[in-house]
Amino acid sequence: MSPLAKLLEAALFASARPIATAELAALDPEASPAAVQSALDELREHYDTDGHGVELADVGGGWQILTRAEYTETIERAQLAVRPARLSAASLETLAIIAYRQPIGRAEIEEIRGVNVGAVLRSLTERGLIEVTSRGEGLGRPLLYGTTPLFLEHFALRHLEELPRADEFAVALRAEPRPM
Amino acid sequence: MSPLAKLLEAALFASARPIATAELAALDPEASPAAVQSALDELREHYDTDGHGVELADVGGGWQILTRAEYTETIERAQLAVRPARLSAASLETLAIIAYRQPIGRAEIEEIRGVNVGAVLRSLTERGLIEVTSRGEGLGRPLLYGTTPLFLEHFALRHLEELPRADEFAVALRAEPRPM
Amino acid sequence: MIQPIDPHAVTAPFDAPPAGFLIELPEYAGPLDLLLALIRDERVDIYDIPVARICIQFVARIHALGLNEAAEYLEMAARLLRIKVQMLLPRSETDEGWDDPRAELVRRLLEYQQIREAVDLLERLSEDRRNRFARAYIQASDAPPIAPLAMTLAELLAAVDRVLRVAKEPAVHDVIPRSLDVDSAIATVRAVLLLRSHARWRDVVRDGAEPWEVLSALLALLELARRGELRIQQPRPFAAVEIARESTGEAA
Repeated sequence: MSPLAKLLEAALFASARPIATAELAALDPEASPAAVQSALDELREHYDTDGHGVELADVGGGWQILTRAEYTETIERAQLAVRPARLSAASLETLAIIAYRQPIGRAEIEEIRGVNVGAVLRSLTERGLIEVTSRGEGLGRPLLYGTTPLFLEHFALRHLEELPRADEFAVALRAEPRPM
Repeated sequence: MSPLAKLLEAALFASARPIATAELAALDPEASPAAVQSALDELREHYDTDGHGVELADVGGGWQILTRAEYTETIERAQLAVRPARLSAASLETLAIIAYRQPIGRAEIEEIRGVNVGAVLRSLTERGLIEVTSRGEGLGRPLLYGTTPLFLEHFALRHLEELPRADEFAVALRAEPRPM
Repeated sequence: MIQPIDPHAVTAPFDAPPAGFLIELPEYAGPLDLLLALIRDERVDIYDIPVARICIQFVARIHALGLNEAAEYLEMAARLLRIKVQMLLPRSETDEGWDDPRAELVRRLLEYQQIREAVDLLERLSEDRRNRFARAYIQASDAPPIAPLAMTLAELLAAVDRVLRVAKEPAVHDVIPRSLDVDSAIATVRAVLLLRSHARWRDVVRDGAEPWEVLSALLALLELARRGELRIQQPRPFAAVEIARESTGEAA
């Protein structure tokens, strides 16, 4: 491929968004619009005729390199099989609060986290990591949440006491006050 | 390119992170490990000899397509992508100690560095470069830190064994002409 | 702690950083790094360090850098002085059992030097990787099915730490005085009520608002209620606060 086509390939690959032709032209001030266009054509043709798994596509006003549609489904299916989902930071934090403070009601969790946790509680319940274990005293007898046996199983813990104590962990990670 | 190489290219293109060889193999359950390896070789050779703006890198126990270094300046100047911030000297030093002495506790790191490392450990943990891997024996059962797969990615290492042995450094030190 | 040096004996050229700050010097990664630099600059043998000379240089350097508050550097200065004192103690020339008081320091310096070599290597590797970009564009895909869950204990513990830090931060950090801004909050509430006749607390206070923002909004609501521009009501205890535009009381 020509040097300009190689540069365009690298730029498209590194960019998080589609790039318009004018922006691609700005990469090399010495290249004429016609040269940029022909480098793009060269890149597209190279992908098409040389048998690549990707193609150059016009995505809403800009160019991007996309994996060919015939491979996307295979890739997604295989990725799911070997690359399991991860919990979001919000879910992990809520789960952490429940693990260390159970039984605990939604209002108390929201007080600690400062945000609404309704959706997170629902998804953690659906995942089978938490469950309603009892009801609290007081107004409206709030539902109290606790972790499930599946939670323990996930971390290969026999019982909750095997979790490191929250305070020692926090102390270990927190910068100590300087001794002066 | 062979159909398997095209499929691998499509999968590698779609991912921002390295993909483990086992994951790549899962894309085509009928392909033997040798076939996957030779398809990877084919892809790498194609990028190298056919003049591409990207290359295939062997990183962190997996494979990843990266742009070639020669285009980085240009791409960054055009504001199409930004290089990540450099790690601070304190972070690098702490990482080096953990990489060579893992699993290692905070007290031992501070002994070697001669400074408090609480804040650095927290920031490295948050960046996902280190993690608590176990707990030590002895008083308070200290948390022990080790490097993560992201550490390998960050330094484009295949595995930890790729780092030279610590005593090789010591030899280098003693081999220096003594100034007196 | 031991305070072997009067920090006011020599006037520091810069203002010393306030005590209690984490000091990270761009010049040196710590006292050992500074010491190694001195040993290189002074061209002395690491196995036969002239302690008095190096100690004086060390103290001069930390004063010059305005490091008088850095406990770790002062501790190293104290250690050097102690070694010098030990070396001055009388001993017989034939004393076979004499341990060089510098031995432990030399061991630590060598170990540290080894780490510095590793740092140089990691720096090169990281620079090399930084200069190559990974794929950044994420292709849209149709609703991906639910995958099995990956979650490590380390992740859970990191979450605990985040929670504790956020929950406890106000208690351990100095309060930054920040005056309330009721006028802006009044403007926000009016803007919301201009668009709709009913609003909720969440509409006038953003998620994650700072305490001063919450207080400003609260005072703004009370003030506007007093002026008759709106009504505030809570149908049940703990229910969301409802804010309603008072049509009769349109203020200028």
